Amino acid sequence: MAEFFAQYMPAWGAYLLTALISVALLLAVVGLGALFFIWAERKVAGRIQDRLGPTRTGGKFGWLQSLADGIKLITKEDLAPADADRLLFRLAPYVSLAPSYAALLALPFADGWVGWEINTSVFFLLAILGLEVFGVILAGYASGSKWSLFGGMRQAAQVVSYEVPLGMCGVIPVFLCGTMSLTTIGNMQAGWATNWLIFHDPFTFMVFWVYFTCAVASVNRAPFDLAEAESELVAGFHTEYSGLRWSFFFMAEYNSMFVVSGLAAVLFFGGWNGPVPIFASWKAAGGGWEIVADLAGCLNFIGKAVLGVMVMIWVRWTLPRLRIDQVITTCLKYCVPLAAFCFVGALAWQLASLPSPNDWLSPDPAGRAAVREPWVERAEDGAERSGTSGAEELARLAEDKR
Amino acid sequence: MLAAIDLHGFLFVLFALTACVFAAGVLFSSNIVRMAFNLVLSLGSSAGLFFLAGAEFVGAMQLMIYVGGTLVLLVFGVMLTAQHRFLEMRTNAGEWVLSLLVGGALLMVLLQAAFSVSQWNTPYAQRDQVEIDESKSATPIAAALTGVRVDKLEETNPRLRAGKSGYLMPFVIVSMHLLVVLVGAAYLARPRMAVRQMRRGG
Amino acid sequence: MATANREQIIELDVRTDELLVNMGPQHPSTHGVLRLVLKTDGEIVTHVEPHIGYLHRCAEKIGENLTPRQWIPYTDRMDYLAAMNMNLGWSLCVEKLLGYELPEKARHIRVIIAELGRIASHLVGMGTYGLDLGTFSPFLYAFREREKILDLFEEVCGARLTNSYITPGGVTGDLPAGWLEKCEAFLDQFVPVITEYHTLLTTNAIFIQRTAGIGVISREMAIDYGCTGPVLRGSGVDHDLRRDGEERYTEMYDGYAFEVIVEKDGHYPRDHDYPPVPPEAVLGDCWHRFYVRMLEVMQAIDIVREGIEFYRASSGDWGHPIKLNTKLPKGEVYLETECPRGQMGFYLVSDGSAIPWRVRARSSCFCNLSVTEELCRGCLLADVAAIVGSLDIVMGEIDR
Amino acid sequence: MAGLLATITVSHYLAVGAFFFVTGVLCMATKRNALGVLMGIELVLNGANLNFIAFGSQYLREETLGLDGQLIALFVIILAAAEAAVALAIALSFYNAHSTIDVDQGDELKG
Repeated sequence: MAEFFAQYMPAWGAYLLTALISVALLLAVVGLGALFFIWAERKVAGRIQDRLGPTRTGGKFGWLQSLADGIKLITKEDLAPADADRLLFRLAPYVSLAPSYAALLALPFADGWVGWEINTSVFFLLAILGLEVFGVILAGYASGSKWSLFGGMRQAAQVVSYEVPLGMCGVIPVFLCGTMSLTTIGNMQAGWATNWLIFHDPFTFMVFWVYFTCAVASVNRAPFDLAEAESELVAGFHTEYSGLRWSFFFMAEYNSMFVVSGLAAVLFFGGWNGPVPIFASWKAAGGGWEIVADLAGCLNFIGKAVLGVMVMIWVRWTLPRLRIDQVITTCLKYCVPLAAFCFVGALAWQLASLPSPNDWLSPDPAGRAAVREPWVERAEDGAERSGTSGAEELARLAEDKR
Repeated sequence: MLAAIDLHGFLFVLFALTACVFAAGVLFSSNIVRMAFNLVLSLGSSAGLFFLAGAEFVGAMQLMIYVGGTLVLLVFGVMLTAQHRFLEMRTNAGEWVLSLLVGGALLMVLLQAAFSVSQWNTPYAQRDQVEIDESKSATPIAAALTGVRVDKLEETNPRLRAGKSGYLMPFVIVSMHLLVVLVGAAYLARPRMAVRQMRRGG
Repeated sequence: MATANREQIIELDVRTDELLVNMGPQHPSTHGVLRLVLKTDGEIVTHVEPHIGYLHRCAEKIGENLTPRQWIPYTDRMDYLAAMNMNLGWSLCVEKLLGYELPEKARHIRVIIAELGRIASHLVGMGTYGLDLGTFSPFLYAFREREKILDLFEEVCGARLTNSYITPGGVTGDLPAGWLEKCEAFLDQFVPVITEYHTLLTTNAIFIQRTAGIGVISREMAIDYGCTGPVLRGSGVDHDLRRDGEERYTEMYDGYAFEVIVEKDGHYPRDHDYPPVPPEAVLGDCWHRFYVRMLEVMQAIDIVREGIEFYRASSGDWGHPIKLNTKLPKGEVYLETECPRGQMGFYLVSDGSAIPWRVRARSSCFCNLSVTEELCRGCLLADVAAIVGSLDIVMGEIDR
Repeated sequence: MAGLLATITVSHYLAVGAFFFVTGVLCMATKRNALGVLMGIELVLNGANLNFIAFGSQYLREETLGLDGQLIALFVIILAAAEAAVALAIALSFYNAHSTIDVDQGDELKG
């Protein structure tokens, strides 16, 4: 696109324009996603609670309800309390939204369908999601309200604690696949559902639930939504916010929910690889068929991620909220040891070459083992060429990994 | 036409400018929370520079540990001690003048040094041909931490080839260091004051 | 079982300044316009001071300018969640002064209505308690059932919330035809719903964690502070005015078989149908108060069923309201009744005219609320909501 | 401008690193708040990191530090985290002892 614009304007302008357009597109994705999820939350919550939820706006099912809400929020007065630190108060929602938005950059929607193909994407995602807390802390501090301050403090304590088990859970699929690239991890789980990493061994099955718990906690959803606990802290960190800035916090929250669910889908549920390999042959055919297969995979992935979000919604409307000490206890006493135990267990399982369901269902090793990072292949070539001891060592490593 | 401007350069200027502006913001703001905020953005932008230089793992690490961990801790500390008399602590003008003079001189020296070595300031011609899967992936780093150097397969020195060029030893030392530090930090911040609490909800 | 009254040392790693926080009067979990001034040290609450009076409407003074029947609508607005029971208390008080003997049929109507009111009130208490603990859905499930009770009330007297149905002299009208069947149908479908509540709240692990061992009111403390109702019985004191009250009130329940809901030897009456007391729970804590309410709902259902049978069997008049300008005999009376939230007392002094010379109401929630200060000392911020919620206060009754 | 953009070299990275370093040093020198001093240290370390990364980057030079640059940067980050934890503990301890976090007042040698 930059080349196209470059015909009409200076090069730097072309780049800037291109960047702006891409950013606007991705923001639209975030916005539309939030619109959908807020509508879904209201519908699901309504159904759970014997209500109908929105029914009128936009005709059937009230599917335009979030848009109407959005218009209302845009037209609302943007208030800042007199005691607030004006600059930080105004910036905080953006600080919260930006990382959650940036996380989409490295999340693959299908094989190769990713904004930025980065080799350490698991790590990058976890890192960037951890940054979202800054917006909340700043909002809590800058609002000049004690309730907000409580919310910010709680959020800081909670997120810093939960990042530990979350990272440990995320690392297990990384070790099993030998790569941090989400695209590669996803591709390694091609084939039947038995090849999904959650079914790899009992430990990965267990660790998924730990991951999900920690993910719910790290995106600040009930029963871990202590930062905004409405029955204790009025509305916590966003007590003083109104209008569009308030909605930015929610866009960030819903987007983060989608990202952690998507991450779970790739790490444990095969990403774009369905329970049944319907499109595998299309994918192999290449050309237009491959695009169709990728599109189906993309829908598959989005379906899984949305399912994860729906479970979070379901949990939110079912469970009471934990107390702050119980939240920290849950993390330190249960999640961290469990994650560490599963970490060791899963690695031991892999090391001992114990069977996983995929071995007896489809013994064809075309799945995980065939997918390798390029450097491994090159290292193997190098090992064949030189025969030096370092290369042998490496080849052995690569062998083990297989 | 686009060759006159490459993405690397453009992004470099972008990230470098934001990083420097916010670093200056840390220096010149007197409110401690704003300082922390500026520091977050500054370190985040420098993580962008890391990504740009091809060190993606280190960049993500920077985001996770530095920005996500250390700075949250810092802000936490700020909030714990955030009383109005500490929020704004101004430095007097004399100190400012002196320090800016010294700082300016130091910056001049460093810049002079940075641009004076010809090996450093000559552009790398074959940059477009560089394929750096090794340094982009986390696996070679992990391998180096366990003593295997993926990037030095052609190493001729037998001692280095035998895994001595890896980082196993420093890695272990750093791990022990971290452990000691955590214990030490916990000791330093240990409770000094105990409140006898009667009847916890009872 | 954990012991109550254990000392615990909370260590503070950083010397922090005391934070003075206003919880209310506009706060989601203070049940109306209660204002709690909290002194907190981080998350730990060191001092709580309830401030009341934001809903004061001079109801008692108004009562000194109206005839007793005219004042009935004002009693509705005291405990607006159990208006029927408020009406009942005042009516009995006036009848006591008049020496009025109630027809058999009116007595059973009153029992049915009062117990339905108790169910409705406890449903709100249960639902809002879930809300205080951060779960929204049980609130709506509770309100769904409460709506059905309000429908029944509406059919009886035309009003849903401020009923003014029970009046001195009886009730304002007989039960409409077919009402009893509707009531029975409601009870039949309501019983299984209670199991849902137990699943969602009573036995929920998080719920138990949030309530068990929190806000323990010891037996002595409950008596010292003058706590009544489920708060008192939740602390293990076997006291229920429906059994232990004044004769004028207990005779209303003559012939009804019910057992006071209080823990004896680690068991509650009829808890065999329901989840047992969890090991974490301490007698007198939030969980027990909640559980007592839940069991009282079951108890009330049985009493209503009995009442329906008695009503069908009884004959005669349903009791007519006294005339508006009935002259009151000279004298003073005081009568306490067992309302859903505790013992509600009405005091009436008459100088012989149709308008009382002096009217006073003894609020149960006021005494129950007074425990807050001692209960919340040293608890966490989130526990304040849990404790205040478990006392199930209605500000309309406290402030009057 | 285009000329500058086309020729990003190690020196440019070093310049940014130098700026970080100087800002950090000035922060350490001028801030009276203990936590402000801590932030200065973070800036200095980050400046050093930037240099390591630049020297290790294969985009910028023919012969590089290779993985060494990245690994040293990693170690610096880890140590910075550890240092921040200790410094924060010291700051809080100092605050507990003196009821202030003004480092200018911490000139006595007892806790």
